[in-house]
Amino acid sequence: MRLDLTEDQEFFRATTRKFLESEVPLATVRSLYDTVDGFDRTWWQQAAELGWTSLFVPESLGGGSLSGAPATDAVIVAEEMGRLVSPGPFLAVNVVAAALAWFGSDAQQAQVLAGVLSGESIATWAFAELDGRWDAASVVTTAGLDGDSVVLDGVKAYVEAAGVADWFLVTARTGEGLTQVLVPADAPGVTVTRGRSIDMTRRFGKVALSQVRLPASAIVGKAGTAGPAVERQLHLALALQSAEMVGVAERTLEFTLEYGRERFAFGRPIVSYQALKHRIADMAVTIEGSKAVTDALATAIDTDDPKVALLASVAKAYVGEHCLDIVDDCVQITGGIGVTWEHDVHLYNRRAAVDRAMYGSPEEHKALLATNTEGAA
Amino acid sequence: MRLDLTEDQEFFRATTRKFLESEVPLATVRSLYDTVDGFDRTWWQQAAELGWTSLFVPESLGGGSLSGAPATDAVIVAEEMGRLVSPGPFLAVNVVAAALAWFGSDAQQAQVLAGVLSGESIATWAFAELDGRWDAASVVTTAGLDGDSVVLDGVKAYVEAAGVADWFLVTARTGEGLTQVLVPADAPGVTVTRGRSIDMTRRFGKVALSQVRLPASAIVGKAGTAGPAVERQLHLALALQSAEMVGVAERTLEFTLEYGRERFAFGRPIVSYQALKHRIADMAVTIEGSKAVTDALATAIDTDDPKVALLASVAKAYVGEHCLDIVDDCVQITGGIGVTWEHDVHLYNRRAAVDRAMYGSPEEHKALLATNTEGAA
Amino acid sequence: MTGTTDIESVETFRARSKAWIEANLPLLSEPWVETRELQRLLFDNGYAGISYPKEYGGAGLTIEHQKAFYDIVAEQDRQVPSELMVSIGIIGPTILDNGSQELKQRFLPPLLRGDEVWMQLLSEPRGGSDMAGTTCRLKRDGDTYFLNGSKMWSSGAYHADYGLCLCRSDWDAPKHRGLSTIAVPLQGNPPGLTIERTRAVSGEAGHFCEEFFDDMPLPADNLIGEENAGWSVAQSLLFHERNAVGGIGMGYLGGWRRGGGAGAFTGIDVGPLREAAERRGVGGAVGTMIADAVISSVVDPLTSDRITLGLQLGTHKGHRGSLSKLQSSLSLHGVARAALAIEGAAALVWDGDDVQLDNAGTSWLAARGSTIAGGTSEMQRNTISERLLGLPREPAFDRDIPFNEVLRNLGKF
Amino acid sequence: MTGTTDIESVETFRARSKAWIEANLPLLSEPWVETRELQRLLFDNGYAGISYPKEYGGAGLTIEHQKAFYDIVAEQDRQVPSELMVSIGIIGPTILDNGSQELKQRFLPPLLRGDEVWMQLLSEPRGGSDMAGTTCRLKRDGDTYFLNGSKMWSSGAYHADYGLCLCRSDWDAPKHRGLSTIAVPLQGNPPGLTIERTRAVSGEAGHFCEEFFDDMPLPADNLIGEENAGWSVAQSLLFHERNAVGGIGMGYLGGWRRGGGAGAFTGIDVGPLREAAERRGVGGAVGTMIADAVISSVVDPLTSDRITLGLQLGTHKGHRGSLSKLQSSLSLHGVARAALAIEGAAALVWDGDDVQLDNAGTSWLAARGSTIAGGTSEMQRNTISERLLGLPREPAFDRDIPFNEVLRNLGKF
Repeated sequence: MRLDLTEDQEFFRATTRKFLESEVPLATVRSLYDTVDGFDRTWWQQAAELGWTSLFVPESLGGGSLSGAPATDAVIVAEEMGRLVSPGPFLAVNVVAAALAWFGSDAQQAQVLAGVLSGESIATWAFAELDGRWDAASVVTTAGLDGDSVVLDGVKAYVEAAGVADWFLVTARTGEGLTQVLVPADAPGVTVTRGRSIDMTRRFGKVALSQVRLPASAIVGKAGTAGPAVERQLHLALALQSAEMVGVAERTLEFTLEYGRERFAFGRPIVSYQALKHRIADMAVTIEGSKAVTDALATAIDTDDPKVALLASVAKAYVGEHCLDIVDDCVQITGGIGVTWEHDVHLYNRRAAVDRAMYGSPEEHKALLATNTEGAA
Repeated sequence: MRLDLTEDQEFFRATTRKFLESEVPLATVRSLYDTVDGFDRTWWQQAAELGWTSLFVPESLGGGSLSGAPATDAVIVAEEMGRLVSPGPFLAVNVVAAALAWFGSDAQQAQVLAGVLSGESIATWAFAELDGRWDAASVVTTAGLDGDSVVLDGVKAYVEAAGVADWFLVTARTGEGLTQVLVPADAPGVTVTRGRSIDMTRRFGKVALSQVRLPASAIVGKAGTAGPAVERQLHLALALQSAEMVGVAERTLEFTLEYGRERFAFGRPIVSYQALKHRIADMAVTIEGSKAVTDALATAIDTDDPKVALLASVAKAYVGEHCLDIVDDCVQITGGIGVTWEHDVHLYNRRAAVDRAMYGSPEEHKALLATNTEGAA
Repeated sequence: MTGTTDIESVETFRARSKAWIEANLPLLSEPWVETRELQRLLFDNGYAGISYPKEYGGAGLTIEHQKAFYDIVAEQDRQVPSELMVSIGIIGPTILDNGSQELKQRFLPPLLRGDEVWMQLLSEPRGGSDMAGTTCRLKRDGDTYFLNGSKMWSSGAYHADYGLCLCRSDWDAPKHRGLSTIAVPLQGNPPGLTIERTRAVSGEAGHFCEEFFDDMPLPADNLIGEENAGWSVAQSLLFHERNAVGGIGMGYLGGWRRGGGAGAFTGIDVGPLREAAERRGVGGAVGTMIADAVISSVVDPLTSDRITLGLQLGTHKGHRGSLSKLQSSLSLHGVARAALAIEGAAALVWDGDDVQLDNAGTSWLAARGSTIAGGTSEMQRNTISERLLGLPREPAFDRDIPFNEVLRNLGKF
Repeated sequence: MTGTTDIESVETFRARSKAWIEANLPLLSEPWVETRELQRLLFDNGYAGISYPKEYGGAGLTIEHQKAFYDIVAEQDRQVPSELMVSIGIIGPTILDNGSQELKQRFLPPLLRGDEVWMQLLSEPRGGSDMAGTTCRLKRDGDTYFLNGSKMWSSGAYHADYGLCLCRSDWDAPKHRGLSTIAVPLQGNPPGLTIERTRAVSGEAGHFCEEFFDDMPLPADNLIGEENAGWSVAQSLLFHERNAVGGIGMGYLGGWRRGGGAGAFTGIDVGPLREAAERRGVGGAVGTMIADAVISSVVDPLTSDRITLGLQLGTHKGHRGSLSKLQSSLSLHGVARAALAIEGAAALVWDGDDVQLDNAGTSWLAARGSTIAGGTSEMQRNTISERLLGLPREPAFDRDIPFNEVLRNLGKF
């Protein structure tokens, strides 16, 4: 949503939008509701061909950033996905791809990235646990070191696309520190419980790890020192999520205004009534603010700005709260039809509600901001 | 503000309103700003003659309730005082008069009540301390028992009308329990620091108690057991305060609508614009709700309803928050002139802000309500 | 409706009612009795339509008698057929005010007996709030009217027997002067009528219906009031609706509102919010939301009671009911919003491949229902500001010109 | 204004400006230099009115040059006379667009030299938001105009030299077609003029003034633009005002906005809120308020920067400045509200018999200033919804009819 995109970025946005509009229009999103996975893997490989999976991976490993600012590139896709409440594990895959590109060993990169880049395999991040909190302190799953092995025990929850994932990047605890381990979905001791959410296409699941023993080479980075990596992954997740929410809010406002111009009460279009106009003006303010803070967060990730943690929490608190409120008030403006299955606004409300909760709710990020100006996401 | 007032109560309201309008109109309130005390003692004696000080005192002691429901009678005066942001320590005097009537010894009643009833002496409650919290746990002033004496040590703050008071009902701590002591203002060891507030006429002060030794007969009730009495006094204070805030909010809305009907923009009165009309409608809702909960609290006090603590916290949280917000939005509707000295709305904003803070802010009462449905004011 | 001379005194009535209620009406705590059956019990014992004239099946008494009856019902926590509020409290009195004698004799007795349940056919797909902007077309041909168009947001049309329908019979008259009201039969698949239940936001079949009229023939006798005088019938209906909601007037059913205590009426239960906050350890961050829910659960019913009392005493006018509607619907929405925030991810995600509908997330999707159905919050705010506070009316461009022209002008915006 | 041929390249200009700025302009951290003195320094060195034509005292360069200059000012944290934004960024360009050559030669050089400070005389006591509804009366008699009426909310009229006054010269023309603008001298007690400083809500003399005109004579030469063409002058002024606030156009003073870092521009400092919450032990209950203040302190300047960039790139239009104005003024109000709540009684009460004005309570009383001055939040919302989003305009009853009639019609509401 940056105003000063490069020509490449503008082209990428146009391509992305066209692809989503033609391949997964809202009618398709509705039909995916009835599927178990919520998206089609063949379609995901097409998306990968457009570059969706390669943004954070250096060219030497088969990837390629558009602009040298990969988070800024990635929020372009996320925003477009929000505009059409699109399916697909874009956030999850890219967080793991970025983590491997940033912190993975040569062997891990060689072994895993090619499949992820082509879209043939799906990688996802397993961070939160049963209490649904996205903070390091809440991680109780253990990664025990045993000679040349690492042994995982615990239950990860709210794992996006768990049911179809081939790889889990599991964040676990080793003593006081955090350890991240790349776990194949078919490793002995891994049990995946598929799940659904109120979102039309986004599926989450639980991953139980019972004495999952892997060679130590499965550890991403160094055991017990993954704290900063986890922070960085969380910041990226929040940037992508904020961008998606911006797309959700802006698109919802657009079609609500279209509707409101055509709907008349007492001889006037309903959006000619000042009480609505003023609420809509307030929405325009928060959409502009949401874009501004999301851009700033993406740039902070790309530039290793020390304010990134503050921006991540501010973005989630601000965008998460306002995006849902915008969609919610658009339902009100739409009136009775807005609370029916037939009207599209609920598709957006579903996505907004799920995005609001995942990776820490506005309330949780505000609690951080209340006591710590430096933020901590 | 009850809808089913008795004829006596209706007459009392009419008399009260007429008295305030003629004796302390807003011009007088403005002139009292420049005085040290904020009200005139002779005027207070006139008010006492109208019955303002006698509502909670039985006829046998020279008082007299209008209806047998003294809190319900008293909120009539408080509401009218709010409507004209009137001066005078109505709340403070009545809380002490009620405390003496409810819990005082025959000797205390004989010694003190006559003067308070006639308005010749002023009694006030010294409860909060330097931290500005109105809860029993925050009381650190001690009331030590020493043979036939009680010895007070500590500093009470936010004491209404401290500068002119003849008697302080001091809430202090004796071990784990609370003790209330009636302290003459001229007792050795009492030092009063006069103070002001942003309110035009309402003055508060500090009362330092340094080894204030009084006969044990100065204790109101039994030493160490004043907890329930303090609760009851606080409930009464909150009822009177809520009623005052209702008067403040309703009167502010009235004159703002008068103003807004006469003020034109783009060929229409400003209150014909729907964005304002809808905000005004929301104000009407909260004024109705404020009246309902204030009435319920007064009735609960009069009937010893076990829900009184819940109602007291709900009333303060609800009325305190909405009253200020109503006055605040009325300033916005009034426009530039509303933030000048000449316009009256700031007189109401001042009272609303002070009422909001004293006897526990909405935030503090909400914190109680969040964890305890029974409330605890 | 009925003179107050030569009728039983309220005191006598109260005494015999009390005995009968105690002996006959089931307690709220007992298993729920089917609505029509319960109404029949009242009817057979002379307690249905207490203030309706005897000639139409009522008891021929006064509203004071009716209030006495339902006050006892409330005190005694008894069941009454409150689902019939629309039939008995709103539509019955409207027919009584506006119908011919034949019409009243035809429709009122079965209505009071519980044999024929009525509902309203007012809103339309294109104009929810603007009731008088109806574009349902009513055209007379001899003794038959033909109805074309559609209605929406009619609750429970799939089990009702009749709908009172507001439609346009003269397109050249100004908006409010070309309307008529007519009784539309809904059961037994009458020709020209299709009823569809609206699919709720959860995907399930919903409570509301949409009715499509395709040259549906209706006997001219079904007209309620004069042709083209439908707006005055509608205003009469709105008057009775306000009274019914305010708990006064002919629809007085005071008891059902209080049954179940404070929480029951507001629908706000703070317990689950507190539990979720504790479970997730987010008490501090969401304390204000919980407190606000507690406040609503206390203040809303007190406000409603105050307004009800005011309406009874005459200190309040009917429009004040909008205050309570606005307040309570916003509270319900607010609590749904709080639940979503407090329950967090757990409210939105579950195990297994099946759709689940009983979580805070799904409730959230439907939460705007409360601020839309029964008159949007915006309409309540219009009513409060214009009717109650007397602020200038909103400029409208559909008054005093032929309705056809109103429609043509829409293109200009 | 000036052709771009035969002028210094932006690059050369940038280099010499940088050297000059570093050598001559005081740092933000240094003691504050008096505004007129600082402007004189710029003028004497050819840096005042960089994009103004040379014949009127400017440097005869372009807005690109001006932007380059002020970007260096910002980078280097230098002082510039930002108090003159109205004179140089708004009124000067308005005179340039609309004044006769004589008028420009008379007024612009002293304006750029800092000798004559200008302000706006637009709002009136009875009509703050409705600028074109002015009832100040301007009547010509030979070579002299006579001004009657009053203006309000003019900031700093007590130290300005001239005011640009919008007034009504034809009462029979429709509202926007009977206006004129004229230069009104303010210093030296001219006959027919009274200036009063408005007493602020604290009781102190305020920043705003009210001006009373009682047959104040003004030379006809002072007219800016044609008689009765005042509305187009006013629109030109509003255009320059938006650009100035957006940090682009002839009023580009980018530096002053960034000086002092993020907090300085928003005026939001969260530290005192945190301290008060800790002191009073109410952290949990007010955490959301503190977080909201932090969020505003981060999001508001980012939003403003985004809009400024968009205006520069041309992706945003001027009306988008209203988003930033609305957002930041609401934030300032919100923080004042939070401070009142968080500081509690201690913010409102103090020892001693003297009035104190430096507490959260008094700040609260003035807090609505931010959402009223410079265009109320309501006007911003109108602009955003109508101009930016293209929603239908609010129905007005003052268009296309003689203004006299508009006034007569007011009684009908």
